[in-house]
Amino acid sequence: MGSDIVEIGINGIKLVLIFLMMVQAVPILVWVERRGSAFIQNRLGPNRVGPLGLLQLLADAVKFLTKEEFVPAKGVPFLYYMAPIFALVPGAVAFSAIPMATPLLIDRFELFGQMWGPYTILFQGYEIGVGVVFVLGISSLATYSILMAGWGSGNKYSLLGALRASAQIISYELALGLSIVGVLLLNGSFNFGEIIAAQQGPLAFTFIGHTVTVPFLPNWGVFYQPIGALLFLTACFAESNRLPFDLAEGEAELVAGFHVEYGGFKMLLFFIGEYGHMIVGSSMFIALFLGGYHFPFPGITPEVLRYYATELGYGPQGVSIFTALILFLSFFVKLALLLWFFIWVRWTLPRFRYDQLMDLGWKTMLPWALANTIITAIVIQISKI
Amino acid sequence: MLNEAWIEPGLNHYLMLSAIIFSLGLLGVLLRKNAIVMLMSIELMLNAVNLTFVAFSKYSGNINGQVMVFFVMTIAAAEAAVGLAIVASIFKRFKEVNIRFFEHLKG
Amino acid sequence: MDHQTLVAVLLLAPLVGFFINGFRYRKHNHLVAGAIATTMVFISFVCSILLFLNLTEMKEENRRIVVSFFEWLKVGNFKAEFSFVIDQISGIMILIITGIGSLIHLFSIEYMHHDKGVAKYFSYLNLFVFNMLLLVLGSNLLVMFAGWEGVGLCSYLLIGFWFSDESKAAAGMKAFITNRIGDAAFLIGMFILFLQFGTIDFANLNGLAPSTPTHDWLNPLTIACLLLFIGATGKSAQIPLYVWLPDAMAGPTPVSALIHAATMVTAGVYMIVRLNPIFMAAPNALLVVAIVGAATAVIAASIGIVQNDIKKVLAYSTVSQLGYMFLGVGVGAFGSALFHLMTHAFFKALMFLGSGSVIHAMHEEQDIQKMGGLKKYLPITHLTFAMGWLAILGFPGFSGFFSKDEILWMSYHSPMGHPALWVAGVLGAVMTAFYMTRLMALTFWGESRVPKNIHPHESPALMWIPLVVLAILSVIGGWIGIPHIISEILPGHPANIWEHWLNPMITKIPGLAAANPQEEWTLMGVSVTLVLLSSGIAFIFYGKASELPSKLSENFGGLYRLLVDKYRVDEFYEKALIRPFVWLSENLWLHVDVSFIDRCTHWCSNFVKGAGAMARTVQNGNLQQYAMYMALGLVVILSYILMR
Amino acid sequence: MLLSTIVFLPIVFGLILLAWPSERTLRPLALAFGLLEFILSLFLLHLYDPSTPKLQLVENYLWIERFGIRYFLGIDGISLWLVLLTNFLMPITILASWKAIEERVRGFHIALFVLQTAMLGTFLALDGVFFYLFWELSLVPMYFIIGIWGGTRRIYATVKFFIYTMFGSVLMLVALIYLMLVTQEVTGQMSSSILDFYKLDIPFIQGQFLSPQSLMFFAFALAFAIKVPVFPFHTWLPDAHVEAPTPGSVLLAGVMLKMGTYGFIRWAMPIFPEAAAHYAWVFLFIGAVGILYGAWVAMVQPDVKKLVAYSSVSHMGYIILGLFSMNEYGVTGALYQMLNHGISTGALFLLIGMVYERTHNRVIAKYGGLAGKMPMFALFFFIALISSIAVPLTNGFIGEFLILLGTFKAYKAVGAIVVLGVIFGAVYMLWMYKRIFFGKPGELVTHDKDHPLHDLNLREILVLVPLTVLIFWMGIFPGSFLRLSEASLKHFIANQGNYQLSVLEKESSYPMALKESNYGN
Amino acid sequence: MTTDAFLFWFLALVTFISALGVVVFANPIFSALSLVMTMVTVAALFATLNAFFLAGVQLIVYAGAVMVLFVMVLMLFDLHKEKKAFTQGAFSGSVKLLLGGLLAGLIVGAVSMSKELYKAISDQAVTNSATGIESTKALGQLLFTQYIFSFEVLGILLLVIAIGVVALARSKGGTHVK
Repeated sequence: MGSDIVEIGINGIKLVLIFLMMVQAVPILVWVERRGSAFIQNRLGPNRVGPLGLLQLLADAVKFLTKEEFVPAKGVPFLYYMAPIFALVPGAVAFSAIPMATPLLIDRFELFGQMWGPYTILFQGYEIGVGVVFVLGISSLATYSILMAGWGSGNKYSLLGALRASAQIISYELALGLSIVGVLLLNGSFNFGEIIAAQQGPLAFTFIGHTVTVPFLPNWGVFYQPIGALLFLTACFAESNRLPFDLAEGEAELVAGFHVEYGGFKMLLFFIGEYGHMIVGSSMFIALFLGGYHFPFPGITPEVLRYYATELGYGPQGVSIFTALILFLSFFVKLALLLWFFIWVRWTLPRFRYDQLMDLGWKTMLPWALANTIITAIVIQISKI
Repeated sequence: MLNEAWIEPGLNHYLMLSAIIFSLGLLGVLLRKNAIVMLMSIELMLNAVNLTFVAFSKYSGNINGQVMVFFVMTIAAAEAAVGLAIVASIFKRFKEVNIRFFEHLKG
Repeated sequence: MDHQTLVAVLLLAPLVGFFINGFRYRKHNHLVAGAIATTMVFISFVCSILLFLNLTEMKEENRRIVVSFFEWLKVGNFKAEFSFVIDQISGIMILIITGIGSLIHLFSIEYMHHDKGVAKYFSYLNLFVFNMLLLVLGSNLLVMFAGWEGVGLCSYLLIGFWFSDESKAAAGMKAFITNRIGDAAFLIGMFILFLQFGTIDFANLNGLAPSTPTHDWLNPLTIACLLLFIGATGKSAQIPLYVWLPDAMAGPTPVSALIHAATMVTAGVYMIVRLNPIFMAAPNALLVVAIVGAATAVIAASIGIVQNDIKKVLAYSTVSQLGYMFLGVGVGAFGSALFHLMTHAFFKALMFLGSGSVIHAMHEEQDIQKMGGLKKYLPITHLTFAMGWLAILGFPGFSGFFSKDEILWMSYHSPMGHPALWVAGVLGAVMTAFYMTRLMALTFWGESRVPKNIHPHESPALMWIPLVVLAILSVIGGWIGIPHIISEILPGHPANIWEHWLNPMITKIPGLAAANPQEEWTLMGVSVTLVLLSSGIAFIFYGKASELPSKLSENFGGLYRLLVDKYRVDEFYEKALIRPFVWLSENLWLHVDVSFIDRCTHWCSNFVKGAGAMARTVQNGNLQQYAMYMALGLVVILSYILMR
Repeated sequence: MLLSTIVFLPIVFGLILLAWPSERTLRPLALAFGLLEFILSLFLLHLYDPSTPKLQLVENYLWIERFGIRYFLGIDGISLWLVLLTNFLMPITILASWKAIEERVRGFHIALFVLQTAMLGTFLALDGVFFYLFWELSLVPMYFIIGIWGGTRRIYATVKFFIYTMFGSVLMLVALIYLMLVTQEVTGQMSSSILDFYKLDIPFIQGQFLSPQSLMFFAFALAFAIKVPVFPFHTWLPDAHVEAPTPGSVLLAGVMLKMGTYGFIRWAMPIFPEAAAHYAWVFLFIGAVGILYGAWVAMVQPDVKKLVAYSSVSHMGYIILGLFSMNEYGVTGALYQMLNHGISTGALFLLIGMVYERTHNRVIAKYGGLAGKMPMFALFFFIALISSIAVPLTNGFIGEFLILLGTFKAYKAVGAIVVLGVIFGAVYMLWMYKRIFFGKPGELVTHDKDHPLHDLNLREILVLVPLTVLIFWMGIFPGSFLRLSEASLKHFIANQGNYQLSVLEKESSYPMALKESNYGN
Repeated sequence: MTTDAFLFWFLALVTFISALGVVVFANPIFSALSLVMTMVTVAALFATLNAFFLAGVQLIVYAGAVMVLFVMVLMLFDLHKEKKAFTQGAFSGSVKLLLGGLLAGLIVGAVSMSKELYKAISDQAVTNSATGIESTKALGQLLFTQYIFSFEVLGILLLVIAIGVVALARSKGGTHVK
């Protein structure tokens, strides 16, 4: 966590900031979703509260907070209350493990009459060596909030919804996990930082000693692992229970799935959880396939940025902060675009049937992911000759 | 007793913790009637064992312990799957998961 | 033809006949089957004569033909060749066997012409001749034993020839098994001889026989001789194994004539004569032989007195006559015994065939009470039968007279004999005379008691020709062995050819005193007188319809019944041997096998099952209990490790 | 390679049968295979050199190095004839099962072939573990043969058979392992080769039963004794025979029982010479008791097959007796009697099977007068019978004579008692023959509307003729058989206390053996 | 008290409480959720022992898959709070309790008394501790070289079990149905 109290404090604050960032992204996303869906469906969407309906969120928040608190008669109160809270946790914890920019360097400074530093602050919640595994593990815990909600509500629709959702999540977790094995094999690492660092610069295939460089394309994972990327993205949709995989909520069949008994703020928490999933999935996709915080132009590398910053006259601390912010911007744009993609898909595609969903997961994606893994392994082994 | 050496976690601490968890799991197996809970208790015991493996692995600097954990996990997963399938079969017939109903398996 | 070929033909001709008739076993033509069989035996007979002539041409010192075909069995020191010897003894034997054999075959053709299994019958008969030849020709004990068992087998087959009759089949079985008892003893005797002398070849054995006799009862030689004698009692129907012979009359009558009178039953005598040097070395064994022979002669004759079945009478007579032979052997008069063997073969075969002719005429009726006065229906049979009758009586001049008298004389005169043996012999002769006369009287003489529906008729020529031949032989057969005292008074002093012929083969009786002619005459006179007297009484009793026999039987009721019941020996054997063994077998089976051993095994399996059941209570399916045991074990092991 | 081929070819046959498409041609094919195997084994006669007791045609490869277990096949004068007997009986058995086995024909023949491999392997294997493998393997097909194609109480019988024999062999396994450990102690290299076992000097303490050699000997002996079976362990045999189908009975009596006696002569006696000599009285006793007991019990059996089964007990008693008389007569006779028993009892079982096919009944009391209806059958039965009761000029006589001679030479009293067996053997056989074939026609013979009693057909005569020929051939020319075994048996007797065998080096004598082979006499 | 110590004691406490919860909760759902908690804390303990990869796997496999299965099954069976969650029999119950206690006591006692063990191993412990990435790499290399056979066997086992479980689950009404 840190070597002294200040560093620990800084890291703690950073964690809170990242959490808040995720949480605060949700109202915006809700707005985007509503406006976007309206746009897609050729209607207006929320436009009464504030400019472009931007304040709709606030109004909603107020409404959520003032709603009546109740527990279903046959429910289990503890689980009923725990479920929405728990829904937040995996997303937040997982999101914190993804680096969003290069680290910040902080020079020695004086505080409370004492000299501190210098510190290197990572632009992520915390660094874990096996970040990919960690993220996968944490996000797999998301099922529990669904199951708790479904069970705690004491409602058969919610229970069925919960079971559907968790079965779906478990099923797609396999495809999810396998689809990124190719990337992991290519990079030989579980570490996000290493994976992202490997994706900078122009695209350069190396095969049996021959290197083919494509100068106008970035060295992103998606070019090496197109199938993996496609599978991963699809699985992400399923993992976050969004259309076309939102069988758990299937309004027509199960009313609204596991959160049918929820309302008000607790409902909001579920929303946050869902969007959190989207954010985590997108971030991971970015980190693994879209070069992380690197620019899509192979020419603009962190070194180049640092060089410009030094030219502009910043000191080392300033350079790192400048670079980090620029790169974060890159990351943020990618994230926003991906999130929009999620929303876009949701309002474009119809829903699967449940058996189609399972068939897709087990009979199509899993074999493809396996094949992808094996082929990748073979190709790597051959290229090493 | 509560001196510095005792508070700093070492191998012994992990071992004791795992012993206690193991015993708890054992008690669960011995005492609970619900077959599923018994299976879970077995998982608990396996986890305790895994913990010792990892602890030994760390404190002896030998990675083999972790390999063992990996195997144990796999076996545990398999065991849980089979156990649950059997429980499901029994439940389908008797609408009960009481372990006593498993005596019918003895034929 | 050289000797080997001759012997081979001699042996194989009956065997070929056996195979030919055996493969035609379904055919019913008695003439064809009989012709084949008779021809084969006749070929053998011709070979025998040729061989015998060869033998006579040889020098007396090595008058023997040895023919070896192949090595039969050789293991370690034990060596038995499939080889045959023709010397003075076996030369006579093959003549008797093939000669009488061919006559009887001839007789059988007509006798069996009604029978469906005639081909089978002749094949058996041929097989018997083959085995009998094997027996007498074998140059060692093993080959002899092969024939020994082989004739028993044929006897079994022929006695049980009409197998659909239960009692006849049983008689065959009885014969075989009784013989088997003797054979077992024979085997051990053979083993002892082999272990003693290291050979089973007759020539070697006789050569190795110790010249000084041993008087030790437990000497291996004595034991071996006794065991061989037990074998002989089985084959030759002596006490205690004679019981099969009367029953064996169940077979066709020619079979009785051939097997159970002329040839097979004399095998025991032949065997002892063949091994006479060995037996001479064990005088104790010979004593037993003599006593048993004398006892058999008397007892069988006494039974014969009251029998009503014509064949049974002859059977007991055979047993009795065989007893004489053993008496002769027992007192060391091997030559006389063999002589009696031959003459007996003539007249007993004759009488059996004669009885066969009678039975044939009477349509299978065998009870002499239902005969009588057959003289006028069956003149030739009667005449020939009478010749036999006189011969067996020992009427002076007839063959039986010479041989029987010789034995009686020797039993008295020989240092190995005893006056008591002579008395027994004479007693036997007297009784023989009585029942034989009774048989004659009841069958041929007196008034006819033939049932109305039977019309006796004389037999066809094929049947009476053998009778005539045998009758002639019965009369003149004894003339080749006329004792010195008689030949002295006869014109031309005919030599005792027999004694001269056999001399080299027979061990001299040690310490035999020179014959006292006066003594010999006296004894001869006594016996002949008694015999004639006895037959006279019998004639009076039965020749005319007299009340005397029935009165006598009433007065001596107990004795009469005992005799009719044949001393109840069969019943005794049944009770003392057969029943206990069957009882033992059943109990062994039911109580040892089923109830004990099987129960033990079941107990074992039940024990395992029970232990399993007990252990199963622990394994009651309560999973938690199992887990508890595991935990308990864990705790115990841990505490043991820690407390250590 | 010849021995391997002979041993494993039947399994290959079994596999071919397994895949054979046509049900109809199954039996002829199996028969052809059986004949092929027999003809193949006749080559042994040519290749075998009878002048030496050494092991010949040896195939010796290390199989499991760690335990010194070898793939070790070899032949000598003792096993030669047993191998030939096995292969001789097999085509006959197949031919005899033509009508007897109606169901699951394919499986039956496969079982037969597997059994053949197991039996041949038992006779030819010269490595302890290898031997044990075949020994146990033989149980399995027989278990199925009795258990599937048997009579009404077949399950009881087959389980009894299996457990009885298994019990003994497990003890043998223990002893085998002990021996292997001893070899390791002595030579430093574990080995289960019989040649190494022969070399061992296992401590024997006179009069102390718990000395290693005695215990090992009895462990081996028990396994063999149960298989033979000798007197107190025989009760599985009648049950197994009664329930087994005819071919099963033939092979069981004909060959499998010989595995036990062969075990004695090959394993138990030479490896533990002192114990074998010291405890010979035990086997003489149970052998003698077995002879009489078997004969007595056979006498009162109501079931023909059971009678013959008990007669087997009696006959096997002779073999044990011959072996433990330990002189050349006894041992030679025992070996010869093994063959005799295989042929004569095999023939008896075949004959019983033939009449059983017609009447579906084996109760003696229900027969009677059969000789009138089926004269040919009666004739063949009689021939087998006289062989069984050891009438001279048949094979049985030679064996029994030698055994009795050997026994009498070694132990006079035992020999004298055992001779009674000759009498009782005749008693039960002839009594049975009388009750079945003679007398008034019994109920099965008269009421034959359901089961017409026709005499033997050509196939059945074909089955019986080879056996009949052998019965007389072996009885009249025993030399042609004993000649080949003489050297081995002599060697066995001469080196009683310290039996050793060696391997004949590569057969350069092959053409010579071919030249010398003259099997006439 | 360092962060490490704090983390350990905190995790140990949570582990213990949640493990106890597994055993004592009468409602199997709560037991299952407690077990999930235990799994997560054990994963965290793995992390404190530098076994990051295993921690992740623990989360994925145990918490993410196995326990979900349990919870799903429990929910499907609709098991509520049980009146008699524990087996009857005061005597056998107390014996079992005693056994459990004895086992724990024996091990804990033995471990706490065995200073030698602690010293001998912990001396070289700190110096040798690998970082997360290195340990993962080492683990992978071991798994695919030395333990490759076991690994493959496990794979086959899993395949077999997958098939078997499907068969078991699809069979209607267990073994007693004709």
